[in-house]
Amino acid sequence: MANDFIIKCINSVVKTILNAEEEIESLDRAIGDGDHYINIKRGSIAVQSIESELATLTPDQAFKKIGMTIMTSVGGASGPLFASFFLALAKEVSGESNLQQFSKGFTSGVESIMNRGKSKLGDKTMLDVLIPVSKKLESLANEGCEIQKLIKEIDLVAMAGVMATKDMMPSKGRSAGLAERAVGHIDPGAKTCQIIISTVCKELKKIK
Amino acid sequence: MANDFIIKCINSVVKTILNAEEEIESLDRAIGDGDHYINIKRGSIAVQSIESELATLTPDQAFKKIGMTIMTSVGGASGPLFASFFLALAKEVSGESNLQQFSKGFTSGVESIMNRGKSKLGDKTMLDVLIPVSKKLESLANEGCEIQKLIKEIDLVAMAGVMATKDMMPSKGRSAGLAERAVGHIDPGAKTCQIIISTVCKELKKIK
Amino acid sequence: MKKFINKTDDFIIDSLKGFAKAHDDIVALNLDPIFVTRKEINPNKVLLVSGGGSGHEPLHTGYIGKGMLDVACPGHVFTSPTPDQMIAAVEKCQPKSGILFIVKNYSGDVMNFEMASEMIEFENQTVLTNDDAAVINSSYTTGRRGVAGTLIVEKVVGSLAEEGGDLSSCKQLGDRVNHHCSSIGVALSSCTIPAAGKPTFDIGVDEIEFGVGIHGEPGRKREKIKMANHIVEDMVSAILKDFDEKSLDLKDPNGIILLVNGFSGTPLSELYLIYQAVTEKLKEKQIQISRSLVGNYTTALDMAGASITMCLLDDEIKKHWDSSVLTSNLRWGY
Amino acid sequence: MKKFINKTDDFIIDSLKGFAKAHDDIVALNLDPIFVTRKEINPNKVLLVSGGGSGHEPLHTGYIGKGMLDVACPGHVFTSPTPDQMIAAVEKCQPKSGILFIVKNYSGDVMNFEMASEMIEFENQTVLTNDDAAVINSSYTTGRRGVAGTLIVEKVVGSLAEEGGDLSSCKQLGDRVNHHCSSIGVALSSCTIPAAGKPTFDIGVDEIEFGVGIHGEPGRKREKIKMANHIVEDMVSAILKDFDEKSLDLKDPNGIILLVNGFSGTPLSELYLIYQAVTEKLKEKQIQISRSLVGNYTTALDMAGASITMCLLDDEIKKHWDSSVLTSNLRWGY
Ligand SMILES: Nc1ncnc2c1ncn2[C@@H]1O[C@H](COP(=O)(O)OP(=O)(O)O)[C@@H](O)[C@H]1O
Ligand SMILES: Nc1ncnc2c1ncn2[C@@H]1O[C@H](COP(=O)(O)OP(=O)(O)O)[C@@H](O)[C@H]1O
Ligand SMILES: [Mg+2]
Ligand SMILES: [Mg+2]
Ligand SMILES: [Mg+2]
Ligand SMILES: [Mg+2]
Repeated sequence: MANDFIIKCINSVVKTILNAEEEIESLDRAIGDGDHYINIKRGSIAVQSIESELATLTPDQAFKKIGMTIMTSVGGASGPLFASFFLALAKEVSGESNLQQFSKGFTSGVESIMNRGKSKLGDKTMLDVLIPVSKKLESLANEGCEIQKLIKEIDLVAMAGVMATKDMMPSKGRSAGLAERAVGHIDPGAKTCQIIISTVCKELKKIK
Repeated sequence: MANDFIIKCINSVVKTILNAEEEIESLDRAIGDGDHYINIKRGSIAVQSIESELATLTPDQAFKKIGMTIMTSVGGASGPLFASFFLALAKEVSGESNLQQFSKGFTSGVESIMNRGKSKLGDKTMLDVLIPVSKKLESLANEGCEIQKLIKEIDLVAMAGVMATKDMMPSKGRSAGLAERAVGHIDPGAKTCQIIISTVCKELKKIK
Repeated sequence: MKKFINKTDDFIIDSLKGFAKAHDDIVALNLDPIFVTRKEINPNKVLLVSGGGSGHEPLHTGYIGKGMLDVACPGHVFTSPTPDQMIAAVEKCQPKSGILFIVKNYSGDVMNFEMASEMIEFENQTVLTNDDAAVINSSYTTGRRGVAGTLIVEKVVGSLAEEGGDLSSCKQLGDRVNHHCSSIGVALSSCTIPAAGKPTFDIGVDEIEFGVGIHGEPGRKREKIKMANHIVEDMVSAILKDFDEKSLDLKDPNGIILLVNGFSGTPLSELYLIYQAVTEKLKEKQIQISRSLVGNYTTALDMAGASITMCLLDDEIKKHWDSSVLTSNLRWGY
Repeated sequence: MKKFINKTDDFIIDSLKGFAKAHDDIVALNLDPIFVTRKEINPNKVLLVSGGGSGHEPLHTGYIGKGMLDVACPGHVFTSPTPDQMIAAVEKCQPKSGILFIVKNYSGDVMNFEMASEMIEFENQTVLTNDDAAVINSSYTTGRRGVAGTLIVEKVVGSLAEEGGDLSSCKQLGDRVNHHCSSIGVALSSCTIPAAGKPTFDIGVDEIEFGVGIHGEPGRKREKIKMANHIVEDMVSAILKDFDEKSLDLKDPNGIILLVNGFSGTPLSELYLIYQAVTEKLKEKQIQISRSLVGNYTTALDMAGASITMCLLDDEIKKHWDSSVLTSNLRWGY
């Protein structure tokens, strides 16, 4: 995992996020407070703006820097959660990390979100995408799964995770006040995670 | 002029005013502050509510009572103006007043409005109806004009007065701030006066 | 129309009852006819009486109290009060040093207060406020409207009356403060009179009304919405031009009171943003802001929008602006 | 969307600059990272630090000053501030008696303040406010939201901290005041986040949102608009039920603080009308209103609507509520 790939992903993610404005925003307007798109946009642009600095760092340093940048630029609920993810991920990946190591780091990042957010699978949050993805990623990486197959499976799991939030009762975040009225709406943070994961998958596809 | 005629007129006026809500209100919304209909409605209903008391009074006492009732119930610009009209009118009519005396009283009422409002013909106010009407009324009464003809003429003069306000630049009342933007709009107070005059004319017609 | 309201006819009375209860340490409400006085009336000082149509809260009831008004007579929404209200109020107060009426310059207010003034037996004078720079003053018109500057007149004269100033000094000071005030307002939306039930004027989603009055009376011009800094630039220019025409020099070292006033539908954060824009403009012009007030002080029901008022200070005005005031909506020094 | 704004990205900073200038006798603004402190920092008292997303002004910046907060950290509109803001603020203040964070219970606020709390080397504790009775509390959810009751917590704890109370007393009192507060809000319109440019939620011309949060989060139920007295009846019932569930007896002779709070788009006259309706309901229930506050104290951008908060008094809370306070937006006794 080289930093130029990380930077490519960042640029791609920014583009995809900007294109998904309408979709992401309307989700947080429906069951949140309407700012999720703005938060994510601000954070991803902040990360993009340190691109040249990232290029000089080792991957672990880069993830740490990304985490700190998100922490100081996003705010809201998603800020500390995404920041925790990258800070934890940074601790697990070393200079020349492989897929197995990355998948462990990913799982550790997701656990860090669970700790910070005191949340779990089924709470109708971003975790309903991230937890299934981390499980699938780790098992496929351990199996030594072929990368194109892995990409395809991860993509599907992420999508299934988003869709699953639709029928859940909320229990964390701003939508919790809504109770049954939130049922039928997709969680905005879950959607964002799926979009980011799918974008990274597309970038991965291009390499091979 | 007997009080039962005054009372008939009051009841008719209330009805006509209530029916003209849309028309009167939209005029004051366009070039005023939107409350003229409400003010006039409040005032005419207040006058209607003292009907039984009016029945026991001489016409001059009745006009005075009407003036005081308007003074304490209407407010705004139109309140003191209409009140002044009736208080001045009351001073001119005696127990058994005739048309000539009434027409003098009417003129005196109109002058009282001019004094109170420091306003004159052409200011784009109710006076653009009331002044021509008072002039016509006095000259016809002095000529000893036949009543049906008089009614017809007064009706026409009142209508012409309202229409004339349309193209005037305002200089009194709330519409003054609008300057040329008020041009093209009829003055609400002028419209109210014309409606009231025309209603009284209709009642007069019924007698003969 | 969506409002917290029971019956439209009861709106003012329901609201005044709540106001009087919430501030029963400061005010007392009289029903039939309606007027509000200080809880403790001091018959020895000049009695300051204001009033006008309702819908501009906290003006005037919210400025009753030590160091400001003695009495306010609220009319129906946007409709001047009737003379009997003023007459009953002053009779209750039995002032021994005369009455100063502070009246915003609208035909209706002027005429109703005039009738009251003629009908009461106490010595009385009137200060007419007409700080609205949006209305071009000429002998042809009734003249300029009284808007948010009225509050400054009430505060400053209130202080003089409180410390025992006599009627003619109060009248003189009031006229001077009014002359020293210029205001201009901008609306982003119309207001809705409860009894009318629909907006007073229509305004496009991208339009603003420049020079609007506090009843949503249309102003000088309708224009497209633009950056706040640019709107403020136009507003400041209109005010400076007005001071020029009055031959008052704002560069006086005493500086000015800057009042950024919300019409009620605009959040405080935007009012502070306007304040910031004004400070930048005035810095360019080397005009000193000595005192500031930002908030909803003279409103127009639910209208979104704001006005800017500048009041040129002199030693006396400054002293009376700074003195203690204890009302429900303006309070310092006590 | 029509707002007084330059660029949406600059909205908060432009507004804060104006705020800080208008009140430069009370506060000081730090840019990069953004935080506001008292003009004169007292490092010996417990440092009261609040903050949260912007858009609720005057909360929290407007409550900085003697007898209330020391620091506020404003985030973007409706978005919690980031930990670096809190960290930089407390470093500047160098408190010697510890820090009390007062945080409204929203995931984002909780997590960002938690990260700050973990990263600073000063002793610190946190009071989480969660007075919103609209959200049914259960172990299943993140819990109730912090709304207008927060202001009461800030005032009361601010007084204790000012007179030298130590960190654990402040924390304890804060938790108790929060427990003694229940609130419920109703929206007549949505709010519009400047950067989003369109209303957060759609609402019909004859609909209200019962139990709405201060970010325009949908509440308990959508219903048809009705007479204010009936809306208030439902609001009061929800609050009384909440006190029942907390096993707190509102019939206590100490009585309550009654706060009728506007969300910013509702005129003061309507807030007083609501206040009046509440007093009638509470009279029926024999609940004593000992202290009152009516106005726009915890807002939701331009949202039309209002909330009712009741805070059960005891001797200590009453004493600290009554003590002097000198902030830009709450001021008495000085
Ligand atoms: N406790 C939590 N654990 C996990 N995810 C959460 C939690 N709280 C909120 N989220 C996620 O954050 C998203 C909202 O983020 P955002 O709108 O940026 O912040 P805020 O809710 O503060 O406005 C939600 O859609 C949800 O996915
Ligand atoms: N000075 C004046 N002289 C004569 N009529 C006037 C004067 N000022 C206002 N009016 C009349 O009063 C009408 C408005 O009355 P109304 O809406 O009830 O009061 P307000 O203007 O106080 O809201 C105007 O249309 C005009 O005809
Ligand atoms: Mg959100
Ligand atoms: Mg009118
Ligand atoms: Mg009017
Ligand atoms: Mg948010």
